[in-house]
Amino acid sequence: MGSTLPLFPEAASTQAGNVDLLYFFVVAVSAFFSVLIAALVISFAVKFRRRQPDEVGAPITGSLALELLWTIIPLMITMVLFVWGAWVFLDMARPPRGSMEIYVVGKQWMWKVQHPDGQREINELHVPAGRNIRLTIGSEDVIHSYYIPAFRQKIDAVPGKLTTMWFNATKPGEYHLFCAEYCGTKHSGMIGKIVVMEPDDFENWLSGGGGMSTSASGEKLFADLACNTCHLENSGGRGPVLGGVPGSLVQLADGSSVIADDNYLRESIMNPQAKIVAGYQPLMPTFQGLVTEEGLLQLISYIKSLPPASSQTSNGAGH
Amino acid sequence: MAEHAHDPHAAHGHIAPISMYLGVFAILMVGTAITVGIAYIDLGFMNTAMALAIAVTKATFVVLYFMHVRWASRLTWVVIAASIFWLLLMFFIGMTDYMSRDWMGVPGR
Amino acid sequence: MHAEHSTHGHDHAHNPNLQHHFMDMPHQQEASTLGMWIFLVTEVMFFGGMFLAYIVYRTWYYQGFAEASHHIDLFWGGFNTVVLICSSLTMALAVRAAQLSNRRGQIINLILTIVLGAVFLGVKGIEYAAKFRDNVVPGRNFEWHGTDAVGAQIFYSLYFMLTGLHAIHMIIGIGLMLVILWMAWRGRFDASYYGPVEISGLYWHFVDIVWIFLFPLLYLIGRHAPLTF
Amino acid sequence: MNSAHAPVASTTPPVNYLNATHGIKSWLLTKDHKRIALLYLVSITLFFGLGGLFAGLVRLELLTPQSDLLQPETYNKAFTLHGVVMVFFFLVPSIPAVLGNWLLPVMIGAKDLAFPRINLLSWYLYIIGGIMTLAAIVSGGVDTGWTFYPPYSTSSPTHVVLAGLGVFVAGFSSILTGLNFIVSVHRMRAPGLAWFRLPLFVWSHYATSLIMILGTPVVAITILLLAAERVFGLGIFDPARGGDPVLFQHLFWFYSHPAVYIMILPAMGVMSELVAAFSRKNVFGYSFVAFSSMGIAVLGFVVWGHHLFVSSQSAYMGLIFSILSMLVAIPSAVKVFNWTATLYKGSISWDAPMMYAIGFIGLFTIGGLTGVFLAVMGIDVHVHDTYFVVAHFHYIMVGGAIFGYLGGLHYWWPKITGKLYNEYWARASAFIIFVGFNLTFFPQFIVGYLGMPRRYAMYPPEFQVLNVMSTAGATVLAVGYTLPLIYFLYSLVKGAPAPANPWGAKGLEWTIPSPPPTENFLVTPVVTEPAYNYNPGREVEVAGR
Repeated sequence: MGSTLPLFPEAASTQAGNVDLLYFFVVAVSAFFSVLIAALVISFAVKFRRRQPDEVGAPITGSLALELLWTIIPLMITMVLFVWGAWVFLDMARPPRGSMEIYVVGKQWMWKVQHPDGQREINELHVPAGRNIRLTIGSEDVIHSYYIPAFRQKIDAVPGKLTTMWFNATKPGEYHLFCAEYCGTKHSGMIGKIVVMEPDDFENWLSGGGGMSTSASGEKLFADLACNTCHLENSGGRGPVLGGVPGSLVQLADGSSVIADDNYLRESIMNPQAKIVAGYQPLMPTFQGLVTEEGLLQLISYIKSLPPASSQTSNGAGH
Repeated sequence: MAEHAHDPHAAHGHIAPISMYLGVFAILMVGTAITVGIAYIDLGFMNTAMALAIAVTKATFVVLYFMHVRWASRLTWVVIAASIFWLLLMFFIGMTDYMSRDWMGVPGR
Repeated sequence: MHAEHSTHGHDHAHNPNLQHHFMDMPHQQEASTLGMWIFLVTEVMFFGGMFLAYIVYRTWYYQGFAEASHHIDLFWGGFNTVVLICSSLTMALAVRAAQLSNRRGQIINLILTIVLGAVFLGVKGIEYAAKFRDNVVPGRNFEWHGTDAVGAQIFYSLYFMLTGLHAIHMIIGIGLMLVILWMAWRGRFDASYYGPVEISGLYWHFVDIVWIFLFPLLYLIGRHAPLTF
Repeated sequence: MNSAHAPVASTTPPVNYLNATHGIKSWLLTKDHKRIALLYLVSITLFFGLGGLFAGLVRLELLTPQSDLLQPETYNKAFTLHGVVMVFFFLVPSIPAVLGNWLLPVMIGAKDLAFPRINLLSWYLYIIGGIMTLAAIVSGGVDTGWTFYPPYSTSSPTHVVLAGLGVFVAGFSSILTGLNFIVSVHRMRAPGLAWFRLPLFVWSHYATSLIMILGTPVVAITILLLAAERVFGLGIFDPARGGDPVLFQHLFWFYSHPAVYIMILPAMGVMSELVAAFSRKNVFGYSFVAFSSMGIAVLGFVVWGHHLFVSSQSAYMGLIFSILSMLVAIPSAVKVFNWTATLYKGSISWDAPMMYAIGFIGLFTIGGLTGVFLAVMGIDVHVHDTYFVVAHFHYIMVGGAIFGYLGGLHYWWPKITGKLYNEYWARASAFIIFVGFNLTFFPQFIVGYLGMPRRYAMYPPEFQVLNVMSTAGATVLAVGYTLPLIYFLYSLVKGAPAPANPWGAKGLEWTIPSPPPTENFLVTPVVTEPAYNYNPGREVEVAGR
């Protein structure tokens, strides 16, 4: 954010350097081939220009060796690019363990953020420098896309499911936040800023806010929606006990199994009949329309904070 | 086109006996009956597989005999094969996404 | 390539049905048959898009699909399957009659084909009316008494799109057959010129094939495990 | 097919396809593929003007960072209609329906396409679809973007259904054109015209037609499902009803990525013709160029997922789509290298069509290489849905497809109309378009990597300088596009009559009068030699170096 004619974006995350290096490499390859082709075309077109009106070109039909050459060399280059690009991508896709988890919800036309300790912001995101941050992103209405150019990171916010982004900001400062997927009238107004702070400043900022932590809000919602009547250790076994479920492998009634990630937890609340846990009846009603996307994220945060079920052998989830 | 020796007056085409049409008709009827019957037996995932296998068989008979493809040019065979190939390509690649969505264990990746 | 070139190979009498840019009748018929086959390829892909959606949602919402499939009437579905297979037979026989220059055979078989097609549509109407009566039409007071209303609604959405577009193809097919019947009535077709009968027949059989797949995929999901709700 | 290279003097034949019959009915009910091509030419030009108008509005609004000229509602409609009109009503039909329709039967030595009535029907479907879309525009417009992504398109208050059904109907026009081409190439070739004697223009149109018949039905059903979801409240893509919006994206791009090849493959066919004709030389590596068209058509169907790298598609599927997208770059590269090699030891003349051809090679190279950036997953995460993508596909669509279209139009204009246009103005306009194009779109690569998202009515002020450059370029481009319209129309009135073969080029179309009679060939031609045979009897294969 600054000069009048920037030609290259600021790089402010650990991943940005990897992306830029790859980008420069592809730019170099492209420049080489563009200049090569342009030079050949122009020099041929000048050197072999027509001198007599009835002149014809030389009868050259082709060359297998040349065809192979210009098939195999580009193929090898693109394979290198694929591997390098995949490597950079996989690093960007997989958040490291122990990342600080922040929940983001997109709706027309704003970004709502919940920090674990209860701070909330709209169209801003405060994060400490030098820490792995994991964003879990949902959408309340249409598809949006959470895009931070300075971090070279982007992921769509898709209604009906949760998506994930992670980054590690390197430089304190303010950076653009854009919605990159067209989402209606004020799409270009769905922007904001990422504020990267020194860890100490961030602690100060956090303590300035307050309110209930996300999981505490989730606990309250858990009670308000009467989830606790079925899903806690002392609630009679009508539904699976939820402590320790997140991240575990859940056996389903149809014989298959599934890893209980955030999307599984989300689906189990919104469409409980989709995956029935082995040993339970399909009794749970849907909470579609009864709980907002933010509420869902709070519930998930709460479920994740529950201690593992003490003695139960049942490791089911959600219903 | 050179493979056909034309009689310039008659449009060419295989004329099959009525008994063949009736035979194919009987196969289709029996196939329908089997499809319904088999649906009531619990075969696990084989239920769907069997239903589709019977449907494919029935469709093959219709294509080969009612639609005269058995006697049609190689080009017709190529056209049909291409349509099946592209259809399966769309199903296969489309479903590969749905089947592999949970593999990474990162929501939305 | 064709052997005869110069002008259009006029070494034989001109069939009045031969268009000026073809060399002879087989040439014209080959082209129109190939054209219909290629059109059927587009039809395969057209229905294919819906079938991909069907596969995705059937794996997601098997419970809802099975419940909804139990709710639709197997009797009428089976009945209609039989009707369509019969109509395919009469259609094939109509083409055969044309190949043999048998005008009466064409007319009888085409009328039977049209009647059977109309019966199919009538039965479809009965089935649709039942859906409206039971309030299982998506987007219009959809009520579901089973466990998976979401899956059932998606099933019915696909049900109406698949059978609805199939029915529209049937209506077009019947319209086509009426034209062919009129032409056959006027004695337009014989062994030297029956292309229109043949390619309309290809279309009719294709519509039949679509139903051959729709029947088990819509009516027979999980029939072996009766659901109680 | 004798080997006279000097322009053969000939006068316009007294009776030709243009004046064989008279009256508006003789045009609107014509079954002559050449007249249908002209119907397309006129209607496509109108839609191009309309799409260009919307592009102008978009560029003017982007002069300033605020949304001051247009409100965001209006801006969103402007870019949507620019996309819808340009993609479905200009680019997809442009070369196939105008040049392909006119030339394909002539190049295969036929009197007409296999199904002349269906050919006319496809023009009417195009017009009906166009009118439906125009009705949507007049009654208030559409604001979903040309991609119609749900759930926004399910909830948008604008005329999505009408515009969508317009695209649906126009899609069938495209299907019928493809069907006609395929049957014609299989069944209507002249005696002796074996597959490997076909001009590469025919090969590329054959490949294009494959995509038209295999891909278009899928987008048709997708749009129909979307319309049903809006009108009847069915639940198929809407997540609120349990649907998956990403499924729409899969189905949509199953067609719409190959549709890019519908736009560029015919232009590549034109390029092969131009490069050969203006070097007076056979195309280097004919069979490699022919097969690369088929390779692009087939591989083009398995790369669609690179539009979904950040859409929550499975990451593993993303890897597969990434490597497949890399593969589709290879046949395009093969074509570029072969065209370049064709120039070697040619007899190159810098006529206006050749200027477009040379411009095409350069711009398509940049467009193709920046496509590789987008197939590289690590880079695509950053540049996806930014102006980098916008710049990339305009290098393909404008620098490729439109350069091919204009180049072809100039090359065959004397044949189509029987008139010569003003060569000086033609060269000038080719140069102006080249400069204007680069000024418009090159800055967008930079602003895209900086992070400016597409479809933004407002943007941060630091992006302004690059956007102003882009708008300035668009102005130059508009001038460049207007010039051909003027001198082409002028040539119809005052242009000198064209000889049968003004360029001294090879090909069946240059053996018949300009303009030709309705039935093209009075005597069915017999082909005895390969295409582009400028040196009969002197075929040499150079050894690899």
